Amino acid sequence: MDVTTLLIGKARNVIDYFADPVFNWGRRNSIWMLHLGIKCCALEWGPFIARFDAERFGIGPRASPRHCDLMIVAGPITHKFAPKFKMLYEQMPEPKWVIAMGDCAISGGPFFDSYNIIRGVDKLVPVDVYVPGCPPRPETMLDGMFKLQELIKKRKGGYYTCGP
Amino acid sequence: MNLYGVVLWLLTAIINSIAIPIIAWLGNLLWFIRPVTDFAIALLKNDAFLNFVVVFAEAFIILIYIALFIIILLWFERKMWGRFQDRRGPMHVGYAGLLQIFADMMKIFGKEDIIPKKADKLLFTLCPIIVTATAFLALVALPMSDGFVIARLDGGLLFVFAAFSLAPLGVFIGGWGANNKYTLQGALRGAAQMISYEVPLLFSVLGVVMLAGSFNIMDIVHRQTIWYALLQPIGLFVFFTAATAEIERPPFDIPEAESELVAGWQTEYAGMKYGICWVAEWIRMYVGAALVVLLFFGGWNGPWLPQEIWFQIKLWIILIFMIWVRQSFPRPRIDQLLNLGWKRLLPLSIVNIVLTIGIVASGWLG
Amino acid sequence: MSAEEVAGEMKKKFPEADVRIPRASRLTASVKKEVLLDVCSFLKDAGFDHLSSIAGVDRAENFEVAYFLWSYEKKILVTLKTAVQKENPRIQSVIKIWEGANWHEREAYDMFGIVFEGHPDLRRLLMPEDFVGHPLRKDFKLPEVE
Amino acid sequence: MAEMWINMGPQHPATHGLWDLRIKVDGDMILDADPQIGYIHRGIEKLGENRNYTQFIPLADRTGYASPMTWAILYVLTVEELMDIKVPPRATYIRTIAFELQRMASHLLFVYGMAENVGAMWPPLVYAYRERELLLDLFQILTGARFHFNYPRIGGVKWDIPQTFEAQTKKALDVIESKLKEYERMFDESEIFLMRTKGVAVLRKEDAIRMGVTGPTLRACGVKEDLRKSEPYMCYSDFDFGIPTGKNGDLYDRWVVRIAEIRESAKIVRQALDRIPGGAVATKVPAAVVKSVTVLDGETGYEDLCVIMAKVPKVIKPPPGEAYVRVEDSRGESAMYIISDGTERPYRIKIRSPIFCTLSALKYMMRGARVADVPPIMEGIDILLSEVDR
Repeated sequence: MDVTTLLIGKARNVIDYFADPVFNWGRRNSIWMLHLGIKCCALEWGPFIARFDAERFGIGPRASPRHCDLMIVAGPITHKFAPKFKMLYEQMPEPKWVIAMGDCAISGGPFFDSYNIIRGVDKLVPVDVYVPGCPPRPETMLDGMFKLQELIKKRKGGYYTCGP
Repeated sequence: MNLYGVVLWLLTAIINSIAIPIIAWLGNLLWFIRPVTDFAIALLKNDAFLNFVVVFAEAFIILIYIALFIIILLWFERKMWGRFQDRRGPMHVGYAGLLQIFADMMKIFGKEDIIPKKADKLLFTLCPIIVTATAFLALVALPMSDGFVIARLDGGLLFVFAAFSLAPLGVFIGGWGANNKYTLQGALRGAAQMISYEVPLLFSVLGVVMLAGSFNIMDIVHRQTIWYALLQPIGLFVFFTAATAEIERPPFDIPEAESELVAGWQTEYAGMKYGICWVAEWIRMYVGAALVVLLFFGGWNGPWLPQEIWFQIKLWIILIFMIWVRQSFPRPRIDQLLNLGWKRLLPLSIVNIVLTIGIVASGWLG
Repeated sequence: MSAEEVAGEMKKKFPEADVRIPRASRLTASVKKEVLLDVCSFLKDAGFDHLSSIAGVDRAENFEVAYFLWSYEKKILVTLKTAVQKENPRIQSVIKIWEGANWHEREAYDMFGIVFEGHPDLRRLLMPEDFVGHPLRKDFKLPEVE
Repeated sequence: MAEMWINMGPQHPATHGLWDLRIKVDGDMILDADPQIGYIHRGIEKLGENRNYTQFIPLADRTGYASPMTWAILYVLTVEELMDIKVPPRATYIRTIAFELQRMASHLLFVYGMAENVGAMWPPLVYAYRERELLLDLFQILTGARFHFNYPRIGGVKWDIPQTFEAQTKKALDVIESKLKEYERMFDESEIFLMRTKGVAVLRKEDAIRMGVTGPTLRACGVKEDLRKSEPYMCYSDFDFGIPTGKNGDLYDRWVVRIAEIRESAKIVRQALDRIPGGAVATKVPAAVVKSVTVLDGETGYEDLCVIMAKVPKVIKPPPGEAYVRVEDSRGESAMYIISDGTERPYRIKIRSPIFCTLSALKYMMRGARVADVPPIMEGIDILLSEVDR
């Protein structure tokens, strides 16, 4: 390893040391989720936003995948939807997270042996938090969000992964 | 009485009693920089240069003020939305969610900046710049008090409108450049909306201009012994409606209508570009609300309190009203919106002009 | 007009049809697929405006297509059944009689591979275009789950 | 501007569930619409053939997620007709109450969707959810779940209504009825809402009947047709309630009809609560073969469990035959067609979804509409893709 790369690496470490807490604080307190209502679980977003007021924690829905940080997969992914689902995931800018909400997204749930269901969304995109339930109650969903916040808090060197 | 005097006094005090002695002391200490310090002291005692410093300081203060204003406005608007919707709004980031907007900002700073492969890169990048720059440009001629104005233009009102109405151009090229059907639809709607609401917007102001006899915003404010809102109720209504449409705020946010066009012309913007567009919307909201206050509600005129405080009080009342309107109405369709613009607001503003001509010509107002 | 009267008229007009009344205001009829369109237009003229549903069934020896018809005036539900052979299943489309049959027939085509002749737009409805097989046939087995 | 196709979906803020509405537009005018469905096709009908009769109840819940109770009740009604089971009157009443509460919850969801899709009317959107929560709380008392209740059983219901249920229901109904007035003030007095809905997406009576449109959408066209009246199932013939109809068949009429239906449902629930008879909530399912019930020796409480969990044996084998049962769902006529071959699994389950048929009538509603009208039109028929795709 030559000296320049070593120095750059060191400099990055130093910057990360100071930048990480700031950026991660911002990221975990401002989670915008993609408005992708697949099935039943999407109906629990309403109480999640209205009654349990997710905006208290800076969580809110956005329509365009380009504006979002979080994709909540609220239902089973079918073979017909899978390519478009992947495209949606790719359209989201880094850093991005995925929550598999409900049994259908985690493993196929009650439709596990169907001919048209992909058993588990983690076969298509990387999943950060699994929120079980059929459907999960909004409280469970909030808990899942807190788990995600903890995950973001531990994120290292996040500043460089998002650059061009 | 205004805070501008205080600021000016502070500035002169800093220059005269801190900056000049320090520079002189430095010159005494280090003989070899003596020519430079002499020149600096001469500059600081020169009125023309001092004027430049003052304008620069003013611009800087207004920039800081606008940044703070947007942060507080965003927080306030979110809190108000929460209250309207029977919930609480941001709560847990900072005290009562005050730091929520900082969190959003930090997140957006750190986001990946995506430019779609088939987009026109130049136009795509130009759009947020134009939208934001024109919004800032309008601030140049927008006074806050007798003193706090960067440029005292005779045609200040026209300048503000000119800057104000450039933004849809940015929207249009951005929407076209993103190479997406939703953005294109949004951009076309934006263009249509701009063309049809520019006219009533300017016409509704003509009544005010005639009453005041000037295009200079300072003069208009000074001549408002009675609020023009009382003399020009039609003008106020038309202006408020058209301004809401111009700044693309709900219920007239048709170019970015969320439920039908995803996010309209902003659909493809990610990261900082989206953040800039977002900020521009709120600056434009400030400009719109400030114009309403300046033209119709006597600007900073008011007893006892400093001018800037009066201006802020009136401004926030207008802003609260705008937020209220946003929460109360559904979104009209584009054709209905254009109909409203051409067939209702334009005739109304013309009627307003005719009435005002009558009033002015009859000399009732002296 | 009660279910019995409709049954009587059907019997008169289509002697080959097997018409039964399992319970009040229900009528079940099995017809040959050649006369299906005639029976359908007869029923439509008799006031059966509402095509509730079209169901394909994979019987052991042949496919069965069941039409459920409801009359708003008479309050009678008619189940009209017709058999289609398994090899190259083809049947006349009823879309000219009840336009609402459009998607039902597309679904039956998708799920059973029954071709409806005269359907203007017979594409797969629910499954992706490149899907092989017809899921609701009995010989289509569900994937093995590990 | 040249004509172009726009894909509204599969991910689009205006869709409930996933689908792809391809519209051909000329500027802002819609020339043609081509809905693509099947993005959440789970193959429930095929899965039903691989489950036994009791196991299908949860799947029936998941057929239409905005009104799971009605689907589950529809399923057990069909199996009961197949097996010719008489359900105790108390169970029927409980089912009716649950059915109507479900209709109210579903229509409140419609209010939410209307507010969202007519254009970002956030407060009513959140209010509708707030009121829906009252009903979900009731369901929670009744069944233990917010939705996907798994509550009806073949031959009855899972358990009796709890003691506090009646008082709480009446309280909730009072609140909802008072809030309905608020909605009417918020929507019907809003000039822009009237502009957006009156005369939009007009569906003529003949077109509606020809395309098999049912439910509130049909009633908004002026057809006084409701299965609860014209072919009373459960115990609807005992109650006094009206069928609200519209005149023009436009979006506004659909809105009015649905709001009126919430009131009628409340009326039915009140009557049912007042008249509910005593007795058992589940009957013994006859002629069933209990094949393999695992009873652990000495396990206490099993008997109690058997009493609580309605007296349904683990395996049910209806006699060979078929049944086609229709109910008036909150979206229209939903029906199930079950063929039994005498084994423990259904031979074929066909689900008739009301929205499936209403959706195919879309091209008549889209005629002459604009792009901005698409979300309200979608919401006007109270679209639910989970039901359509099954």
